[in-house]
Amino acid sequence: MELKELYQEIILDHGKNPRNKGKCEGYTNDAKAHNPLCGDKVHIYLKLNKDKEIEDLSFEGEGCAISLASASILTEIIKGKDLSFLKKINDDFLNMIKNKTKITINSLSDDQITTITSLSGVQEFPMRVKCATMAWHTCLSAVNKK
Amino acid sequence: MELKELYQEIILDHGKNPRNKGKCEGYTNDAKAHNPLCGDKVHIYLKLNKDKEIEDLSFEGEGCAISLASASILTEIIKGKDLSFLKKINDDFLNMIKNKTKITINSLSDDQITTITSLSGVQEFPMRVKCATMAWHTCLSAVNKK
Amino acid sequence: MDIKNIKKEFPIFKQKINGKPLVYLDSANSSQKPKIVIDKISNFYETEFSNVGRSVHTLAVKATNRFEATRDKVQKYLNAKHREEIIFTKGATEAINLVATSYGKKYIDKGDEILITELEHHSNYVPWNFLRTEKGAIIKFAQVNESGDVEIEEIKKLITSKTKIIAITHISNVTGAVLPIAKIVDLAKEKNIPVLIDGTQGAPHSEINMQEIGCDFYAISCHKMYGPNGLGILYMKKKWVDDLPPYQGGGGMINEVKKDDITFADAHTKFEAGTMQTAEVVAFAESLNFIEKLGIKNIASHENKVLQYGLEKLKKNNTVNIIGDPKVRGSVLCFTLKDIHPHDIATILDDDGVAIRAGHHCCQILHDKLGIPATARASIGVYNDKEDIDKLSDAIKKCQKVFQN
Amino acid sequence: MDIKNIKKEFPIFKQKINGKPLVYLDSANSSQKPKIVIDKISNFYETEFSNVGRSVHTLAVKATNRFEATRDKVQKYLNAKHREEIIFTKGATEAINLVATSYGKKYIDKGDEILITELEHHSNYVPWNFLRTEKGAIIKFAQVNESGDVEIEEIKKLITSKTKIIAITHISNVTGAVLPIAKIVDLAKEKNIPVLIDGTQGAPHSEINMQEIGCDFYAISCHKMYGPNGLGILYMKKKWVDDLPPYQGGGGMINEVKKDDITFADAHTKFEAGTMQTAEVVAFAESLNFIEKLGIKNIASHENKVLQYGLEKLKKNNTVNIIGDPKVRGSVLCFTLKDIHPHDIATILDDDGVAIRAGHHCCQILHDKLGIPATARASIGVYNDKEDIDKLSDAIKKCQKVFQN
Ligand SMILES: Cc1ncc(COP(=O)(O)O)c(C=O)c1O
Ligand SMILES: Cc1ncc(COP(=O)(O)O)c(C=O)c1O
Repeated sequence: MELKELYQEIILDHGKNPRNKGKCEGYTNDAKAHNPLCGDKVHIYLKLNKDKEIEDLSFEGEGCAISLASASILTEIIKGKDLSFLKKINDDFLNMIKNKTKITINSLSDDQITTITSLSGVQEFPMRVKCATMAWHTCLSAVNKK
Repeated sequence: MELKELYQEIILDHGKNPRNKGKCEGYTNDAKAHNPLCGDKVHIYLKLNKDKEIEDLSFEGEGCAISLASASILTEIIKGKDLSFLKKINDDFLNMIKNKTKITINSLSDDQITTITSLSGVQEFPMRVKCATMAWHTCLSAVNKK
Repeated sequence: MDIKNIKKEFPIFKQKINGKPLVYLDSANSSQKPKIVIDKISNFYETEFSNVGRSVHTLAVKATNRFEATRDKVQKYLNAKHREEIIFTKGATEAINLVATSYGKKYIDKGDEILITELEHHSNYVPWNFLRTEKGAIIKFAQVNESGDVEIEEIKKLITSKTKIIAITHISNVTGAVLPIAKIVDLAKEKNIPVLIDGTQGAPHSEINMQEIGCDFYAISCHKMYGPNGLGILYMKKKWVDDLPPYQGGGGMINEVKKDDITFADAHTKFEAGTMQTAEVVAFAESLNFIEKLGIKNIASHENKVLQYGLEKLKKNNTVNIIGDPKVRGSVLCFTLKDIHPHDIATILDDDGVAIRAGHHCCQILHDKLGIPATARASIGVYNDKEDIDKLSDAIKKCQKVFQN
Repeated sequence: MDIKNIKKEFPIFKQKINGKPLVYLDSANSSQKPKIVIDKISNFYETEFSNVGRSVHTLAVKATNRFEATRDKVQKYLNAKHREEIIFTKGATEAINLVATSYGKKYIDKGDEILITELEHHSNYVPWNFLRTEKGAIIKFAQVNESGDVEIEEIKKLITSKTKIIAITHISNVTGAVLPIAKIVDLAKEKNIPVLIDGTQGAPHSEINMQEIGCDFYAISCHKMYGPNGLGILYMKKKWVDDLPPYQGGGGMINEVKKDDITFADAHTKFEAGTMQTAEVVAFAESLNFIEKLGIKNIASHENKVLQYGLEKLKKNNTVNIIGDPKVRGSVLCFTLKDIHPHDIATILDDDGVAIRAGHHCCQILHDKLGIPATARASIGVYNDKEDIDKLSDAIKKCQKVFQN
């Protein structure tokens, strides 16, 4: 278990300065979740347009660096994308965390792949997996709610 | 642990042919007990006269050789005796079973002492102590009920 | 590992009892533990112990993983559809109390009927009795027949529109009757009545497959399955896991706790309050490994051979009265001897190292029906063999000698 | 045996965690087990195991005697008046659920008040909540003050003629506050209100004497007292043992079972349904031996030295915020670090072999009050020393370094 793998600079940066924090205006979908074992919370807001594109999104949350960074990275990656992209990247992400697979979606830039992949260190820290995945699960629930 | 000590001839005899079995006529006091772990039962009937003497007594019961013999021996020994004798012999008996002491009451014949003492083998069989003592405890409750 | 030499795997058989080798015929009460299970407990405490599910440090992670791996293993062993259907309890007794309380709270009211059988262990009667005294529910007893079986027709007869649950034993711990549980479940399904199976005597001796049985609840005592004491399992169909209210309250089973309101966790977690039996759960995986290595079918057929040999042998002694003659008999052989009380039998047998149980075996209703307060019970485990039966038979003869004096 | 070398008695400390020696600071969660306790479990399974209280054969007698000898030992240790006052449970959680259920059934109705504190662990709130949702009882919370204490005046203020029970923790598992329980009991006695003490954090770290405390119920987790998992103790004053209805139903707790009626056993037996945790109970006697050999006062004073050293040391680091400043502090030290979440702290500390717990520690009400969702907790056991604190302090610094990047 390499601590450095878990607390990479990208993660610390997103943890300290999470992007898209707050409640975005005119959101159409939202969902919240929390981890009863540790008290971490996340609330995802999505503004979907008629074409099922994520026009805007944001999150509110309390939690560790991993969970904040994960939510922040999620919102950065999927902003402006459509729902089919969201589902694919979500699958890809959860697969990466669970089965150590690589991100396969072609439409991402190298930078974006590096960013997402920074969360893969969590594989070696099973008790922290939920921190990394909660926002992603919650985002899907937000979409499915409507 | 010597099996022969437990199943002495006197005990087997009392177990097979318990004395004073049944419900004695005109009983003034009675009490019953049972051992929920094994299902053994005993019901003691006493006919006390004005002078607090045990004019007659009997018992009904279901149980192992030890418990039947113990009840049978009890009724034989205390028949015709008064309550103060009953209390003394009861103490003596329980003490014998618990602390391996001897029967101290002088008013008993050698035969009677041999008979009571035949139950002392139960000391070495802790799970059987209750079989030997239940009738004695119950007899006291019968007396105390009135 | 070979069933023929299996006694070697159980350290207890190194003991002498009153100078004689131990003949352990009390497995229906609790089974002995193989070395790998015992070693797993100590090994776990020595090298990996920590509380599970709560901390994030290395020991806690290891312990949690092992703990949850046992849940996965149990799920597979029982062929349950979801891991959430596996709830760890203190024993079969707690498992049944859990169902009686949680299901009872939500679904059982005054005048509702709970259908059990005359074969039931107190553990599958007393918990339902609370619903009778507190809520005015009615308990109906399906009758046991001459041979010690409960016929499916008898169950059918007693089902009414008020029947809210059927709670029956898989195998009687007295008559040894194996009940036709899958058929009873089918019958109940037609009427939409959930079924609880007390699998305490079933799980250690037969293949159990939740998809084939189809029951809603199945209760297991791990300590009768070569596992540690103080542990049981409740299989609960997912629909009930999602639907029923929690049982005990405490740490770990909550979602959110506020001063004016509490919401509860999902899945099995809702039913597992407080610190669990970590070491016991971890070690139980080894009990299942042990069973799987031998094969539960091989265990069952070995036990059955010993049992049949025992039946034959004891029948030859005509002062022995064998209790029940069920169509299919589990690993239990209850008997009485003419003019000798079962307690005396047990004590005298023990003198020869033969450990059996005497009493009503927590089945007073059945013993009332049989018209005898107590029976002697020899029950078979994987480690028993024909030699054990011979010793039992000899010790019974000695018993008769002692009493002929 | 000497406290200075006591780590040697605990096999777990032979482990390396991420290549470093284990610094175990999670004893409030569960304590590690000394070798004699672990060995007793395996030894018991290997040489004496049998189910207790049911059979009359030699193994059953030995097991029963050992089991009941532990009850006697616990009685003496707690200075309880009667052995019947000692009830074995699955844990403190079950102990409190037992009281809430049995006492609640008989004595708590709509509008009745249950008085607890804001410090309570979920185990001493959720069980009472069931009486709120099911019966319409009211739960009142005595407030915790700035320093993390609950003052006796605060309790006094909340007592009314409707108060039916007071249920409070002995020592908070977050602020470490030692509550004035004997005084609270005195106060309650004047008003004839029974008191339950959640002694989970009290029993492992202080002398506990039921005659001095005078409470009606005292709940203990054996696994936090160097004892096996899956075992707890409920001390219940005799008057309640005789008076309260049973909790779970099953084998062993009955008197007579008929089809239309069931009567229950006397004494502790009424509350001990089903097969108990034999090996765990037997081994717990060794935990008490271990504690007695060292002397609970010596343990407490040793732990206090380590704790005070820790407080001093951490206070020197001015990004460390220590939770609570109670008048008397038990073996618990909760803290937060500026801008670093407790979960991250726990993970980074673990990299240095330092095991602490992060989260709300099953005290959401208290964390809500503190206005923080989680804290990091270092808790002290007999095996901790100043060196452990130094390592904790160093690891905290490393934590800050990781986050300064
Ligand atoms: C048929 C049956 N049901 C229930 C039980 C209770 O199991 P436990 O004591 O493990 O809770 C037993 C064992 O005593 C049993 O034989
Ligand atoms: C104060 C307090 N009360 C109750 C409990 C619950 O104890 P257990 O989980 O052993 O049932 C704990 C421990 O988790 C505790 O710290």
